[in-house]
Amino acid sequence: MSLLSLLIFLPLVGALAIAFTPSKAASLQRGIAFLTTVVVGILSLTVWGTDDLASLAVNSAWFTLPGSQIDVGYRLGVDGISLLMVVLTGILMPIVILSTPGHIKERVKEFMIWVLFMQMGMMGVFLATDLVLFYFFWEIGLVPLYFMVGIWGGKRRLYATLKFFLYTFAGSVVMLIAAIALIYEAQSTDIVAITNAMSTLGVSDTIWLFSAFTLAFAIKVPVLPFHTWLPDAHTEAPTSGSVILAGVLLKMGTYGLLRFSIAMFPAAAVAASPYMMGLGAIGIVYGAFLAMAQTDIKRLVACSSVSHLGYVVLGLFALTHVGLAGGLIQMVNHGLSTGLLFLLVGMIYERRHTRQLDQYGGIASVMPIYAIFWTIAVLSSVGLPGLNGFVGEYLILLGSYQAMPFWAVIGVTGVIFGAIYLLMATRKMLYGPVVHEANRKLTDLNPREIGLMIPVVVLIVWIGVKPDYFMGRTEASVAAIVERIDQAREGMKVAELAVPAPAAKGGESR
Amino acid sequence: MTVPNEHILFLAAILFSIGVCGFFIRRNTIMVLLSVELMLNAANLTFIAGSRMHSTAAQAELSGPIFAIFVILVAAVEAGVGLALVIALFRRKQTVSLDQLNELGD
Amino acid sequence: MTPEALELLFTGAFHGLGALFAVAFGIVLLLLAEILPGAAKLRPAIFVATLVVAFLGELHLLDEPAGIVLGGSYIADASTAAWGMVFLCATAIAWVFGRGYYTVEKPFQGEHDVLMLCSLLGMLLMAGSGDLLSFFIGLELLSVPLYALCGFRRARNDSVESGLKYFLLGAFGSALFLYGAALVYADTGTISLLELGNADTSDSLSLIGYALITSALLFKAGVFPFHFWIPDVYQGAPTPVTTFMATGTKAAAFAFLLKMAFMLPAGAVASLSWIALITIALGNLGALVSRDLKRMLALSGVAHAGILLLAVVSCLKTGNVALAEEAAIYYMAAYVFSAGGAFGLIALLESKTGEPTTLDSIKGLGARRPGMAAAMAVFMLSLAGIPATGGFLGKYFVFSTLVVQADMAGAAIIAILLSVIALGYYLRVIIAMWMEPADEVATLPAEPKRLGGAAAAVCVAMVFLLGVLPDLFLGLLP
Amino acid sequence: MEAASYLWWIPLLPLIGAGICGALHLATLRARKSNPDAKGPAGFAPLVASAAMGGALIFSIIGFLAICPCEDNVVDGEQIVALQSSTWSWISVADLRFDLTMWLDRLSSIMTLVVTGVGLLIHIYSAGYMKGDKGYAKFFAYLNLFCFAMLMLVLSSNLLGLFIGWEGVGLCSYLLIGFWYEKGWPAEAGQKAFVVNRIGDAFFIIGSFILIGVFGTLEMQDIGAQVPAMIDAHSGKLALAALLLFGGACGKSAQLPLFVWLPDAMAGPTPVSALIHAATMVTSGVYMIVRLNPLYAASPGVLMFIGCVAAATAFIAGTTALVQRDLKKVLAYSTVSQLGYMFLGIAAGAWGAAIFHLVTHAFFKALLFLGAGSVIHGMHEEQDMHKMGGLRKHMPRTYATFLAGAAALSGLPLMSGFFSKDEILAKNFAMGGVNYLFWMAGVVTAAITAYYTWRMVALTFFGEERFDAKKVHPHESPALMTGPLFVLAVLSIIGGAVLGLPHVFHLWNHALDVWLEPVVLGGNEILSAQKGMHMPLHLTAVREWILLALGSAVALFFAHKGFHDHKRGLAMDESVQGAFPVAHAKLTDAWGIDSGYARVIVQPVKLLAFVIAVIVDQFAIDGAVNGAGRMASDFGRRGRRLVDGSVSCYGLWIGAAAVVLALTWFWRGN
Repeated sequence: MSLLSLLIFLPLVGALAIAFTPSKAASLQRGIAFLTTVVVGILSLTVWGTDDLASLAVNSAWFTLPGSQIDVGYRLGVDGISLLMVVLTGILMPIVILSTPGHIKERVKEFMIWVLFMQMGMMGVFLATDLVLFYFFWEIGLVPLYFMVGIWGGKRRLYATLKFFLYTFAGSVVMLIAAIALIYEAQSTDIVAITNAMSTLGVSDTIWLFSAFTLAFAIKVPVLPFHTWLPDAHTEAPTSGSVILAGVLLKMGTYGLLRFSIAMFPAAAVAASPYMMGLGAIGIVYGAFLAMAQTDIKRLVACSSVSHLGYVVLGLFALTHVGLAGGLIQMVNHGLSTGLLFLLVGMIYERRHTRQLDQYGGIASVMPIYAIFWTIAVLSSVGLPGLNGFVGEYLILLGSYQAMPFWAVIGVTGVIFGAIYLLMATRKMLYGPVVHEANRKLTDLNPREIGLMIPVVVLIVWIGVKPDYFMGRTEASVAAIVERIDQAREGMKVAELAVPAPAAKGGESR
Repeated sequence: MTVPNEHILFLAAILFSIGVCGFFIRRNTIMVLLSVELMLNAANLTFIAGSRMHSTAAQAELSGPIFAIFVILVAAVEAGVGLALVIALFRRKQTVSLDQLNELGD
Repeated sequence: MTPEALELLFTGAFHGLGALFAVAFGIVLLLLAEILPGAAKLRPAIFVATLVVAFLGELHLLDEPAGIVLGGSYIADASTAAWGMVFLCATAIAWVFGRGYYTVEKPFQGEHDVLMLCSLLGMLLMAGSGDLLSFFIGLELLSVPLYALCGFRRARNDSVESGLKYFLLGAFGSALFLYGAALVYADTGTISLLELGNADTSDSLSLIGYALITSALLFKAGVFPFHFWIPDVYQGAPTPVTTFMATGTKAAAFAFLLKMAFMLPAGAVASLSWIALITIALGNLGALVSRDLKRMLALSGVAHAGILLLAVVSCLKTGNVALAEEAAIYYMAAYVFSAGGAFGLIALLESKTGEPTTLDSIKGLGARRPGMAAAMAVFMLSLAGIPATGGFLGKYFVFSTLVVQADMAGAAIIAILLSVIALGYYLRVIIAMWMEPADEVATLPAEPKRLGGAAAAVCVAMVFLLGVLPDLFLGLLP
Repeated sequence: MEAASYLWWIPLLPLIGAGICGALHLATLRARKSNPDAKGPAGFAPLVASAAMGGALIFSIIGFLAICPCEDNVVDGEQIVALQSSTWSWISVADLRFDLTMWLDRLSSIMTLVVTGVGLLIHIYSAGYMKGDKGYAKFFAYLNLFCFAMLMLVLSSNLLGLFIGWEGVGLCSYLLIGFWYEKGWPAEAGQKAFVVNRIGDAFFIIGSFILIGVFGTLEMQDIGAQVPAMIDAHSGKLALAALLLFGGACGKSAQLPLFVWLPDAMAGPTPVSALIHAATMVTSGVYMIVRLNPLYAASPGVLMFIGCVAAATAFIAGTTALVQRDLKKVLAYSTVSQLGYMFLGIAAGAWGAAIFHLVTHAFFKALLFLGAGSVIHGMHEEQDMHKMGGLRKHMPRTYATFLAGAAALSGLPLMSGFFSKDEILAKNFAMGGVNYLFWMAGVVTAAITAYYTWRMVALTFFGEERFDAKKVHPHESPALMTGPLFVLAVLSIIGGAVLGLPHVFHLWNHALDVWLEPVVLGGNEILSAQKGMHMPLHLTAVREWILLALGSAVALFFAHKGFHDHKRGLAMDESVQGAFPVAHAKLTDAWGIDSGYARVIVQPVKLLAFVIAVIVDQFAIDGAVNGAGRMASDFGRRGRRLVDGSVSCYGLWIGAAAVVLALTWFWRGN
């Protein structure tokens, strides 16, 4: 069994193993889950270590679509774009499992099974190079989170989980129709083949396919105005659920935007770029203001996700080399910093059982170590140079400035607003006198909690100090996409010369 | 003097319509059942007319009449089962009015 | 009639009608078992054997289709065989889950089984019928026993009401069909589908006739606005019978619809696609607000019928029957196992108390009967069309015929967005079972029955097989 | 230029020190877990930190010696003017490269010497000042971290590398202002500082984008070299970039309109105010502009704009300082005003003068802050001058050194401040044109400065003791604190004369001008080309003398007046307040600018956040989403009403539908 297949199906094996354990043996189930995820993590690192990624690809027949000669294949592969995501997933999952003892106390068995299912889905999405297979994992990924939120979530969990599932499902079914049409248009389900076939087409031929795919991914990311499911889902989800959601699941959306919307339909992407950049930039500011008004710390972090993913969208749809590279690295950054924030919120919630900001204050004097980690996470999210956040944000803004200064400038204001709400939250949490008696007795982080956050912090610093090490792996793939985009631009120029009106329409900004 | 086929078809149509109306209007299960019978017979009449229209001196078109015979047969079967159900209803409600069929739904 | 003619009439008949003969024979055996003393315990064996033999017959037919038999009254081709298998599976599921469902009516189990087989016979006949007459006989053979089955629990108001409603409306439907057939016959002078295909059917008489015939079929399939009886009847009928109806009858109706689709006028495309979309909408919206599980599934079935109707539409538009039929059969197969399994589980739940199953009564089921609840969840996800379940691929194939062959992407998008509503109530079932604590309303679920459990397991397995290894089944189809 | 990788150690040593001190802090916390008043290893922190700073100082001296003009620094006829360390490749995308290189030329060597030197002194001072604070080790960790960032800022050869330090010092300032966060308001002050700085940084970032667009790099040497070639093609872009970068400088160096954070920053411990908010961080804006002097020289309009902002800032801040009661507030506003002075120098293209004033200011303002700290220390954390008075008896050493600082700040003749201010004024005067206005503003500000400085001295050390002698027992601070005071006092007295004695004295030539000559060459050439006059400008001896005389006169007169008015107590203050209550209130509140922001910016932002979160998001967008759901179930219920559940109704539907179907087909069929 090939390495990539292992990445996908080891979690499944682990889940089955857990299914056969006695339901009371919580620690055993935790152990199995942790072990599985660790192994998968190591495997993902070996993938990172492989120089010739193409050699890992898997391609075997699956079934033939009725009424056609199109063979749907079991095709797996990894390139510079998916590599980062795969490694991120591999590294985050053990941490997630490690964080569960604090907040998953009953029905451990089911939870572990779902977490592993989740990992299978996510790995599948990032590794699949067959459109049908991709769609398989894409939707399978919804189910585990639906259960995680629905069973282990907070008060309004049922509302939140239903909303999340319906919202994302609505997006993906539209994508399904588009995919069906796309497959027959390209007479193949191999994503590479489709990309080669489609990326040469003009705007008018691909615009509706582009729109359908982009809609699905935009809901997942989420891009304004499809974001309202996210705060609810995040707020109600258990800590580990939020970490997975922020860390990896949302990246499925941005990954899709890059892999499909942009790489497959460059011409349409060029046409739509001003509008998408606009949505991204507005999303940055909008999310920031949203966060400012929150009194629930977890919801605040959730809203900050909206803002941070606005950066990613802005960078990706700048369609410049710098912007794409920045967007890609920012996906990882957001996963790390926001994941860390959710972990921290969870840890304080487990001790204090409230998420209302005004219930805190002066935590820094009670839990100094907690304060250190919190500060690091916040600084990483506000994009302090020397930490990971800055690299992504700066490149994104630079890239989008090269494309459309106006939206870049709007985006830059996010640098200010981001500082406002995050520091505001920090002040209300950590600083000031300890007003609530309940806060005096809080115990500081225990070794497990510290241990599980260390790797994240290390990555945060590492990416901040030596981003080249990470971006080097993605450079080639990004360059390839940029090339497609440039060709598309050329093509559109020609088209404009031929017929002035229609092709130009998308091009004009705001 | 022979009756033109159109007349027969027309008569059948009228019978069918009467049956349909009866089905809608009558509240008594038995009567509704009878209305259905009427519709079936309208169909039969049409079959016969059809066969009459398409028969030639050389060869008679028989599938119509055969169909009609089957219909009569089936009508009897239906009536049997139907009446059994009606009896069951009567056993439970001491009436055969359709208005009694109102318990299902939520 | 000359001997040669007779011989000609019956060539390949036994091969082509193998399944029908098997079932008919089984019926006779069952009846004998009724009267012969001490043979009662053989009944299950006979029933199962009948199905197995019939199934083998169909398999054989798949390999080498017999083609037209009985002088055109029956067309025993591969698709007929495939449909036949679907019916057989539906019957098997309904029957297995029905074991031990009846408490009061236990002594009449034999009749129940006989009626079921009769109705199965009708389905088989319908699916393969080559002319309107044989179809009509099949239709009645299917319906009449079902009337009885619906009213089978005659000690209960709901059962009787459902039976009588179904009977009256069914009779009305058959009457419509008959009159339509008669009109067509009067116009064209033939009842054989093949000849009708060639005949000129643009005349007003035939048009009206076809309209009436289609109405009757849509009635059986349960499509707007012919579907209003469905929730009532499904809710009132004994759950195993509901299982049988929901899966089998629908399949049979569509099997014939696809057969005769090519005769419909061009104008039918527009009207039928509108009907289909409205059906999907009404079915899902209705299901969204019903708390009785059987009623909910009944209405969801209506929505599924709407989607199948879209397959019919695409076949009508392109004239490519084979592809549409393949998609429809796959969809139906997936539906048989998902919906059949779901109804079956409801049957298991009810068999203890006999109380209707509602969203409240299954609260916290996941904690008490994890196996059952898990299976139910799988069925719901399959009905919703989540990947890795048969439901997804069925949906995929139907919509791909629609988008690619019929080039009706617009309708497809509307339909699939409407089907998002469906997810709403499927998920609510899962929520009730897994995410809500049991309260006093929640009735104690059935003791797990080994047979029922096994059946559920098989259904789950089939759902996944259909979803992950489609080649196993696509290979069989023409 | 010459490779010298030991330059890395200048910033890295403090970083390491910070790490160790942090570890010490954690160890102390662990120790305190068992018994709250355990000492723990925190005591070693000052040693470690000061050692790190000392090391950095030594390395910077080595670097300094390696580039100072003498025979052994001549390599094959080339005078070494700059050292370059090895390169750490940081970000590289497509053809863009952002590398980190330590670049020590004559400008950055001065800055490093100031940062490490003054820094070291303040470390030593803090060892005494912070004694007994429960965050003792943490304080030194932050202090060292700050020095690391500051040194990155001054040493990095790449504008983005500079930005690392730029934001790093901002962070440390945030942490140190909020050092006593339990009190609450320091934390808010820190947050305010960070956010206001962020506003500046946003401009900075956009400016850097434009530079990348024009030059394709952020290596400041390359930019400086390429500017002349670019002037004609991209003058507009260059000006815009310069303007935006100055926006960043406004944030860091507390110029209008972004100066509001600095007075609040006084919430931090006094050594912090001395190091960060007087000597080093706040001057980084000036440094950055001088570093990019060709760019600014290329856009005279921006220089003029800078001049206006600087003049306004200097004047407004100065007037505000006149009426403050809080000792540190006076110094804070005075700092803002002095920074304005430095920018006035830049406005006249007098890069050297700006740096000159930067250095002297670092000396005497650090001295004043530390002195103030010593006073506050001795007065048990009392900062209100109205509650002081007559302290010269109680703390003589502090008093003596404070006098030196005051003399320098107010620009009394021959003091360091005197020369640096005079040079800035002279250059503006020499530039002429609009710079005459700047010159006047400078003179006025000088007068104001002299006045409030000596008011401060009088209120603090003279007059009757206005504190409750029973409760408060003023005492002199330990030698650990007064030691650095004396060092700084000496520097602020002689520093000016040593570094920048005007030519007219003909004793020795202007050391700083000569030293910085190669750095500012590019800028001067461009300016000379534009203005058609030879930069750096020089006045005739007569004018020079007149200006000097004028300067001394103004300083002496107003210093005496300020001292005289207040040495007897609060009479003057009270009478002024009584006479013009409204004006006084406005002045105290920095012309109401800060509170104005609260009204015009802060409140609206909060309101907008509320509107977006509640009205737009929950009500509109989410309302639509949930509305769709509700609508669905609504339709569901309506759908039931299509039928009444009776057979005949169902039948009616069927029949009607059949007829409709028939009709449609009939109609469509033909």
